[in-house]
Amino acid sequence: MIKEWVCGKPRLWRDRPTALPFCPGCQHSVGVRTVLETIEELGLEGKTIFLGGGGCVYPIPTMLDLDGMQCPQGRASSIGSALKRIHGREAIIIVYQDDNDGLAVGTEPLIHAALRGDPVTVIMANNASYGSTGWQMAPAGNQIIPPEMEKPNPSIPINIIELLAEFEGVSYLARGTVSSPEDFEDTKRYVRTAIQKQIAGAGFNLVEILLACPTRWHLTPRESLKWIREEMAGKLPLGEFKGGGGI
Amino acid sequence: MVEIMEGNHALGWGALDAGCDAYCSYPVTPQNEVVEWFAREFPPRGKIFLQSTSEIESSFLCMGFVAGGARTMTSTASPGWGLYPEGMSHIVAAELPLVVALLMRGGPGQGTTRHSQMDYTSATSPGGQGGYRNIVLAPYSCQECYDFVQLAFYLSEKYRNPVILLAEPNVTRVLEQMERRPLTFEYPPDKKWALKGKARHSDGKSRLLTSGYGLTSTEEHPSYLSYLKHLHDKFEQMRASEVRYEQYEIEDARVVLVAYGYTARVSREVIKQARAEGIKAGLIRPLTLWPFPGEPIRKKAEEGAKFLVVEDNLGEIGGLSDDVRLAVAGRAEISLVTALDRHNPGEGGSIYPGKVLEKLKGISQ
Amino acid sequence: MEQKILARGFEAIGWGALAADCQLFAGCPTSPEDEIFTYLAQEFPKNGRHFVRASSEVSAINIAYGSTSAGGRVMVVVASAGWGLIQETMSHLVNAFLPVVVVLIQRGGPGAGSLRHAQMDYLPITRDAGQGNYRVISLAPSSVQETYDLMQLAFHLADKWRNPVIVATDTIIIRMMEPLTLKTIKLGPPLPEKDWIVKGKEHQTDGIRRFISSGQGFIPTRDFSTYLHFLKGLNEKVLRMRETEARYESYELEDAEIVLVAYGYSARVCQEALMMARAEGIKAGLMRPVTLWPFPGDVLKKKALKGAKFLTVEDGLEGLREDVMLAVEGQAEIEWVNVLDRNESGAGGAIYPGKVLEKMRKLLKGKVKVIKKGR
Amino acid sequence: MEQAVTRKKVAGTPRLRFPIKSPIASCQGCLHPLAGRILAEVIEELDIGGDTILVGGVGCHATIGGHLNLDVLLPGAAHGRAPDVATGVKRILGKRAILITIQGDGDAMAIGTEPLIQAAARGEKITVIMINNQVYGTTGGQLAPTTVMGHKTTTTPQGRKLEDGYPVHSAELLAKLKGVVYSARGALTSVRNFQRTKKYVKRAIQKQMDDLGFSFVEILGNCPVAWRLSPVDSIKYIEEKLIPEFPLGEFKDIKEVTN
Repeated sequence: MIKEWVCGKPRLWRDRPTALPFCPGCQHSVGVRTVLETIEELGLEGKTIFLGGGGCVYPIPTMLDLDGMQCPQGRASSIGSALKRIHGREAIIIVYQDDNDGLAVGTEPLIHAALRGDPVTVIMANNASYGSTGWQMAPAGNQIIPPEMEKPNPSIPINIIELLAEFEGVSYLARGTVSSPEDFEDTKRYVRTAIQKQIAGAGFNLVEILLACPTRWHLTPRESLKWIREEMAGKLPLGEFKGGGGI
Repeated sequence: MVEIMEGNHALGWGALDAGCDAYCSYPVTPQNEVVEWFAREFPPRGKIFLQSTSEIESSFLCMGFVAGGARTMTSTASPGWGLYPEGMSHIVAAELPLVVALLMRGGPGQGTTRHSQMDYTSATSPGGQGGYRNIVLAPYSCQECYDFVQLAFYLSEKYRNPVILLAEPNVTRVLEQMERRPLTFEYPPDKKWALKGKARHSDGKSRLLTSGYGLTSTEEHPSYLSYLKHLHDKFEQMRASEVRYEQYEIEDARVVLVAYGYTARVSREVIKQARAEGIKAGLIRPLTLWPFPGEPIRKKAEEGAKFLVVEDNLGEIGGLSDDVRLAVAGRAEISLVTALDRHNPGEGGSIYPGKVLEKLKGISQ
Repeated sequence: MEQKILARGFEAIGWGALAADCQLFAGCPTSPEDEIFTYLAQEFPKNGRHFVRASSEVSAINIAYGSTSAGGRVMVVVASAGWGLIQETMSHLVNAFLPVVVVLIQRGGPGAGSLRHAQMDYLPITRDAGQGNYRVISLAPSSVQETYDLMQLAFHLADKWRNPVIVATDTIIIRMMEPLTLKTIKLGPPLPEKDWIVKGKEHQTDGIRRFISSGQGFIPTRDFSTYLHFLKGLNEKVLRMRETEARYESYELEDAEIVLVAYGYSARVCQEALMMARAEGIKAGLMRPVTLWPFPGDVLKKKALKGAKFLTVEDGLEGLREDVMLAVEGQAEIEWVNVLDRNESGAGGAIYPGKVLEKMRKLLKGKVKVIKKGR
Repeated sequence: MEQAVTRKKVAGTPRLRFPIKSPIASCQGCLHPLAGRILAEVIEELDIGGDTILVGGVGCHATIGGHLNLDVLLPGAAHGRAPDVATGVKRILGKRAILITIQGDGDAMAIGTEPLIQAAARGEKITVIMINNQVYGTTGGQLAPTTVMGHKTTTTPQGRKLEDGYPVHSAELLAKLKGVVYSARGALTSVRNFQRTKKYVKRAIQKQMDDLGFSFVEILGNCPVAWRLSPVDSIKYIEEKLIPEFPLGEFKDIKEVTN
């Protein structure tokens, strides 16, 4: 089903006068790259609708040569469910949200899209940045605990894959990182499987990508990658959790 | 062919005849009958019916339906209307057409389960951020529910802006005669802005919808101010060309009643009785609560008429009385019949013709 | 001992809340309020107060609903891009007669709008944005010191009237740094003890259970037995608030032929334009409403009867102009400077004194399209 | 086995009943007042009536709060927001206050998804009791997130189908969140089930009294009016259709928390 392998700068990035609006070391652009390369390889760019969430991922839809929408904070899953019901099989809906977007403001849209089994693909770019999804611990070293978290009652990380695992409407769940070339390839495979399941109309599918956010973690980009593998992947294990092993 | 029908169902048949593709809302008394009508009638016809999980989700699911180019309607009642401003503000910002039917219930807060007219201000000067405007239509009979829904779909697509139908449950629950004759409007040709996937557009170029024009620039709106100028002109054009109102026995009226919805039907009854007793009274009934028909009111004010605003809300605080005060601009005396003049203290109380006639006589001395 | 510090607007919000003994802050970080968020997250736990990071503005206002029912003084901070989410519970707070202070940081709208300053939410602030008929006192500071003072006044008024109170600032006011003297201001007689709060039946002095409901009128409560009884109570409270709580500042209004009306950051712009106009011999004055609702319209009516002309200056599409027209009742010409008169077209543009002066000159010569009729 | 000290078993009309002139406002055959009875008995047996604050949702279950002689927030702000309101009250009053919310399935798992899951994720020390009767009762019997497949409601006239989504299993879902220390599901279809559900509610409240974390009890109720079944048949319907889909029992029971 792969039409042609791609490499280099994804064709779907529009060339922009200004630089990318991400902090140095931010991996959102790498997370989007896994999606763009998959769309190019499967030759779906004519049918894809890219829905960006709020927060840091807000400017992404403007930078892509795809039909897209900058959705309000947290509501991209709802808008994706509605679009899928109108266009059915003729459109591929991809929702790209960060963790505060999908797991805090967007708790209700995400869980009920999964319960309804709407065949959309949600890419959860989890960079533990807002502390809303429970990261009361900043990485190791003398980093202070992110101030937003009140100590006596810290939230405990929400493991969205664990929550959605038993819903019948959910057809595919996987979690990967992009902190090394091998991880990047695994994550791309997960994204491709998720989109193929959407084409088959199998149900709701979600791929969580653990990304680095050096600015808010007060770490250098290289240290952030190391932290993801050691600390973050420890609490949020990687791999395919539901509907794995291709179509 | 004349039929007997409930206003709630007339809203549904009107939407169907206007070519509505998708309906999504959340059950809240007193508009459950509208939700149930769409649940019965839409799926067998291959149209989309979706019961959302809350009113916030209703507004954003409708934003998704409309972004895909579907003609979409939603309905709610007062307690749910409090959750709509965020969604409405984003839909206005992204310039998307949507029809919202709002059945007013006693407020504020959880309020009663029966009728009221207390959401006039939150519909005409909306509560969402950004100070935008929506056209607001006020039907007061089953036939008008049927006609105004079709008009609402046309106006929303003409201006790419939501349109609100404001009605009371004691108008839409009544079985009345109506005639199902679809109205024809020339809708704008095609929705070039809708999201379908790049290849399915005629020019093959990708589309971008956004509700944050202060953060993004597009070819259509290169800068934030050009976008705001465009919004401002759109609202001004609506003010200029979409005012609709109805007058009843107004030519020689010395006292002008201003009312919409069920209080307008009460006022017509009062005018008949008043004229029988020699008091020259007339009614101005705004069909569009926004843009507000200030012109006929100003003309009668300059002729020296007095005004009686009949609205089932806390009149002194605001609502229709504020708009009449703006139109009259100090030239005439305005008195009010409000929810405090209801016939019984329970939630089912209403404004009866007797109380309005009593106030009318007091003024016309 | 009055401490004098250099502080930014958002710190003044924090210090003001501490001076007013606010016990709980609930919020969700949406820019431009994330500085307030980080600042309060450090200050509140230190002083033994509660800082709750809610998942969204809806959760934040509802957590505040719970805390104020338990008697705590409570604050919620929202930006314009979450304002629409809190309107249902604002209406519930009004029905249940519960005091909460809501700080709104206005930013460009509508929808996600922009991350920069604006004053586009005048109508949603001053009218009943949620369901049903009600009004909420809204205060508008235009300096760091005034932000600090108005935060204390807001908590006082909220408890006095048992109604939410809005403090409406914008991104410029909260990011300015100005001198701030930290002193708790005297706010009239001490308020009665809150005997209506829920504590657990055992802890109530009279042993009778407390029943707080946001469906008053539909559900009979101790204060109101029927719906009309409740409506009369609410109506009378709102009218009393309207008569007694209007506040404004005036600058050189006595002999003014042109009256500027502005609040927040555009009021600072008008003060500058006022000096330039007076230098040119134009008799101009400024009325700055400190309370957006109740709107101090009487002073404008008096000036209108003396033949003054009005110029509203607001960094939004429309709103303040409508209240001036209601107050003036057609007795005078009204011209306006709004967001479309900003100095540059990007989201960072602002209204400059030069533009206000230019409109004043035109208004004097009468060459301006002016509204006298309805809206 | 029972760590909670049971002071005395209660029988007859629970003492906590508030002398309200109007009769209990539920339909004939509704099991909601029975859930209210469980709550009243447990509160009396644990003798925490003085410290308990009840936060009611919006729906048929709201009538329960009205009849208990406790400090009550009814309706606890808007539809579905009871866990947020309970969080606010608990943070102000501290450990000694016992916060219980009474909600329906639409109130807690549809509009209240975000407050419920976020309060559970934050590990708020409150107890949420959700009565699952398959439909929205007060608004005439519409589809709820917990409606089983094939169940006819006014918004699924031909029975719940695939495009209306799948029912949510709330007790199992909340058991997965780390802030939750107790999650169970009971039913009110027989005396044995009544006693089991009462034991679950007592354990849930005991977790809150020991300041461990978030506790959740789902109770399978009925709605004879919306299901168009007689009260006896509706109980049979629960046993034949609902209990197989929503198995009873405890899904999480953590004794002590080390964070």
